[in-house]
Amino acid sequence: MSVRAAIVSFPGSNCEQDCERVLRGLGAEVVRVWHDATDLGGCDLVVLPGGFAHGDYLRPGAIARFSPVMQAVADHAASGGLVAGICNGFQVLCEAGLLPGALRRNAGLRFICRWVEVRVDNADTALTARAGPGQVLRLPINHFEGNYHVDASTLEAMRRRGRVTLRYVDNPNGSLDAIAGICNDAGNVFGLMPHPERACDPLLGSGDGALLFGSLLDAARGRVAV
Amino acid sequence: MRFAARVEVMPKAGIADPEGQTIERSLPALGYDGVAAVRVGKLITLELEADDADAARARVEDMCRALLANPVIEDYRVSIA
Amino acid sequence: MRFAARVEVMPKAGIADPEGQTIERSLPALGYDGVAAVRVGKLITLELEADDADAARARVEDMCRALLANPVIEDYRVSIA
Amino acid sequence: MSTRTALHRDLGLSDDEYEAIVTRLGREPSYTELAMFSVMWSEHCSYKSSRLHLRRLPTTGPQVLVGPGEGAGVVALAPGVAVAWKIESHNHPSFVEPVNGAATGVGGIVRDVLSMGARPIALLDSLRFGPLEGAARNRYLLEGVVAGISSYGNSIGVPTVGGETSFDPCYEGNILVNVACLGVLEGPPMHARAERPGDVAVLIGAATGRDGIGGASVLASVSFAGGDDAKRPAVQVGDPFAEKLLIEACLELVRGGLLHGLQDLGAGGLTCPASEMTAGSGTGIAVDVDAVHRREPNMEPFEVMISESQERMLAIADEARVAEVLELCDRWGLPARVVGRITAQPRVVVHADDAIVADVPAPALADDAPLYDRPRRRPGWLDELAAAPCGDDPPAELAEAWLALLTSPEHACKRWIWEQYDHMIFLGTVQGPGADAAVIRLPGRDVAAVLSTDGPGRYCYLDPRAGAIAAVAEAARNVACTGARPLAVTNCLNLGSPEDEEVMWQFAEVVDGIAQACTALGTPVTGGNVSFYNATGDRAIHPTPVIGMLGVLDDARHAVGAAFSAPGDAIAVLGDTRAGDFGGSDFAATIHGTLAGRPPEVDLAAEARLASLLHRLAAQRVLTCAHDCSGGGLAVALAECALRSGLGFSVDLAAATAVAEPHRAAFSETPGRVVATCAQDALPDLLRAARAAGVPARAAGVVGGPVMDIGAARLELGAVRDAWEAALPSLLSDTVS
Ligand SMILES: Nc1ncnc2c1ncn2[C@@H]1O[C@H](COP(=O)(O)OP(=O)(O)O)[C@@H](O)[C@H]1O
Ligand SMILES: [Mg+2]
Repeated sequence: MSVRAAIVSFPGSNCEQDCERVLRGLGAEVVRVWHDATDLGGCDLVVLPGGFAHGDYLRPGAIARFSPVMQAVADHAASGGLVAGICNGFQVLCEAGLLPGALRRNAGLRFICRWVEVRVDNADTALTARAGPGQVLRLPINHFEGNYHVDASTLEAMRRRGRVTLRYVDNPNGSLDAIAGICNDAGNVFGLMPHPERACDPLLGSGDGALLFGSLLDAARGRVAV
Repeated sequence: MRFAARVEVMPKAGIADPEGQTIERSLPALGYDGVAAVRVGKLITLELEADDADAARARVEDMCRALLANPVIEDYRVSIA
Repeated sequence: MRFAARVEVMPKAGIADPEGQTIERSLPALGYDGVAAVRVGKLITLELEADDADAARARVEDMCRALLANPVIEDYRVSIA
Repeated sequence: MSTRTALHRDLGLSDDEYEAIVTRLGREPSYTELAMFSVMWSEHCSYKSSRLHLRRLPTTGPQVLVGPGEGAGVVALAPGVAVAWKIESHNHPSFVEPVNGAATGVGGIVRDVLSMGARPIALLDSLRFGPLEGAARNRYLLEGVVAGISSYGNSIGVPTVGGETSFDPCYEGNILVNVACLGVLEGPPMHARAERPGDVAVLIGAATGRDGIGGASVLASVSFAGGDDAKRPAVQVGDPFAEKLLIEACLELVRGGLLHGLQDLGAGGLTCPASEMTAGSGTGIAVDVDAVHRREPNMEPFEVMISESQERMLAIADEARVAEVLELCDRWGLPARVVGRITAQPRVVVHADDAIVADVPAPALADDAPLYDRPRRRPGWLDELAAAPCGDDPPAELAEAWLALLTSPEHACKRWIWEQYDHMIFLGTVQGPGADAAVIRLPGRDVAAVLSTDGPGRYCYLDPRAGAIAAVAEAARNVACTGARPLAVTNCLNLGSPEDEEVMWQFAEVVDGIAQACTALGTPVTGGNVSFYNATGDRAIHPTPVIGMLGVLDDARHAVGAAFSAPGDAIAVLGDTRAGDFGGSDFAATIHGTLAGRPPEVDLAAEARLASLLHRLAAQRVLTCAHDCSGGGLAVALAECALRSGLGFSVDLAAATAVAEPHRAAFSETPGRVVATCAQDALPDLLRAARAAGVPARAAGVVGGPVMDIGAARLELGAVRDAWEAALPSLLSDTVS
């Protein structure tokens, strides 16, 4: 049975078409959900794509997190459903309190669009299951605010519980602990700054993103079976 | 009644402020020595309706907590005129 | 002597402020009605050495013109403590 | 003189032009009318000095679906696949305020493409600045322009996939910011027309403020007096968020068949589409300025009519469907208001406060601007310059000169710039910045659009016609190196003041050069832009035609890259090398500080042969790398292949060029040459195919190793790579902690 993925977009989101193409290519059934929707149409996986929701004005995600659809996303997460925020989606999840911490301006004070290497810090999550422990993935980043920050005690707890999923091999933006991706304590809500959807076609530079999406779809399928 | 509010949002003490540091580092080259402790935050001004200044302040502080500042990384201060 | 300076940098009147406008337009949906004239600028704090407050102010105003503000589209205000 | 006639001069109109307005109207114009004429008759909007000459450009061909005159040209890329392609300048606004000037430049060209009903999918930026090693302001301008393009392009979700960045003292007081945009059509092209009386005009997008009042006439139609602050109120601030919504809303309106016409509001504000859409259709319009949504109180009708507030489009729709139009815009969170009605009477009538404040024939504004055949004079200094030493003396040390060229801002790695641009969104960037030309696979297809911009200002200074030919040839060659077929050209002609007879001569020569080259290469011109008055005081920039070449690659998977691909590959040089092509060269400028002599002559027939050879070799999968040889000559071209790949090479330059003197073999800039590689065992095939195609080809050496070796000089690749990559960041604010 194919997984039903909802791609939630806000005014100003711009990676939703790319995510849709890639998820369809991996066999998922995709529904697009606009920010003013109040339900997610019974999906197994929610993806918050990249972009500039509400122009990133004030702070990325600050306005978007008030969208009606975010209540549905929170409910989905609370009932154990899978949620993945990519780049701007990660920022929205942090602003919404579904993930700890905040994403600040890159330490270099410039936008960065670049291929980077990230190391899988915990290969035992729904996002990383198809990757091996410590495996290095080649993925692109594309952000101005990807500098992850969280208070010291939370970071300590996250580390202890394996909540850091991906870390930059060569920290491009000043992120605390070189963090590129995290998940919540329940292990069903993920945020990552790199764009896996841009790395699902070797012609464009890498196919490693498919490992991450594939893992999510596996996990969603497991949940469907249950 | 109509009130004018000012909201100052600054990076939390103890959190690095790359923008402030960058300005601080570039000042000597422009001929400004002896400048320190540069921090860069946001200043938001707005007008709102409220019964009195206290009510106005309460509403703006509410907005700060919910929207205008991110408590993980920022402090805010409200003043009403 | 050591002075603390505050610099407020705001978009010039008449110059579009898309950020302020976008925030203003989204406030009602977030439950905040009756808010108007939202403008977003920068607040910069710093410390500097100067002989007296007037000299400190003059230096900071100089810095505003050179670096801290963009006089083409922004106004600035300096206060010294 | 009356106060009113004094006023027209402040608005940039000449006394004769004022008289012409009076003649067209049969009376003195009202204030609002005068303001409307001043923007529509400005050089920027009316092309009054250039139109006569632009007619000489070839504009037709089976591939051209829409030629010049609309928002953007439309070209058939493959059966059933059409793209819109256009370039625009935003030079003066970017000099005044680099961040917002460049940002709004991106916004403007994107709306041009959008007005054709095309989804914008790629941007290229062609930039010119004063020397980075010089005044701090040069660095400030580059940083600001890049930040502006980055903030706007990234936010609207259109990738910036290529461009060029060049430096010369002539641009110090007058930078160039040209931005090209490619869009893909989802249906038949939309048009800027208002053919049906009774239809309504809907203004969609941002509220109108006092932005850029008189921007077109004031900023783009006069030269800078030098540090002139008075022009600053014309500064516009971009809102990429509003633009993103505008893109999505307009595309949905077009897709839903809700529109009869669509045009962007750029220079000239509301007056421009109101008069152009109607004049082109033999209709008129009644505009109600009170209905225009505004950002500021107390705006005068004339201000509303000519404001250049960004992120706005004018849509023409059937009255019966206007509710759907407004509802759709509302869903996208975009303000939209009915601001006018199309009339059978061919007049633009403006109503404000129940009074008529303007009533003019639409064609008078849009079509009947004065047409000038301005005097032209070939500059006397040209012959002297041509006869002067061109800077071809040997360098003290060949390796040092080579390194100096590679680490000069001109050739230094531009990563610092393009890493600030999202160049990947839409999953189509098969080759992005850092390649010879961008290869953009169209969404959901195999076919790719291949794009390059080129504009060799120094060549054009020495000989504008030859320089323009070289620009077209280089742009075509860049596209051909990927294996693509060059198809069509958009161009942005940046020059000094047309009131200067020598500049006007340069302009006419540039046009003739482009016409000649485009005809020979079979790449018609589908649109473009003329930017005059690029001068500070009496110092004009080099005539700088920027050519935007569009090509097609049937299968994006077959794209050939400009980096070496495997150790052991054989290197060949296609095209003959002349020993003396140093006029206007990078070697002469960087090593000798010289700009004199004659620019290299282009053999257009040979260029065409070379392009079709490359196309064939790529289709047969023979090529493993192909890189165009241009500024800096073969030594620089070879080094670029190495620097981009991390693979060194060993080449016998004398054998590859049949030129004995090492510095001539290394740095002469003969056009029509390409560095090509293939597997060793394919080399005989490659050479045979070249011979059969009439393209001179010579085996040159082999890829591999840690050294770049051209026989007469050797450089350590690793060290050079570090210096090449560090050159630009070290000149610019290096803020990474
Ligand atoms: N302003 C820019 N924006 C995007 N890409 C740029 C820019 N400037 C240079 N580049 C990229 O850097 C590479 C080198 O540019 P350039 O030195 O002009 O190349 P060439 O000399 O081969 O024409 C090109 O691939 C170009 O796309
Ligand atoms: Mg080039």
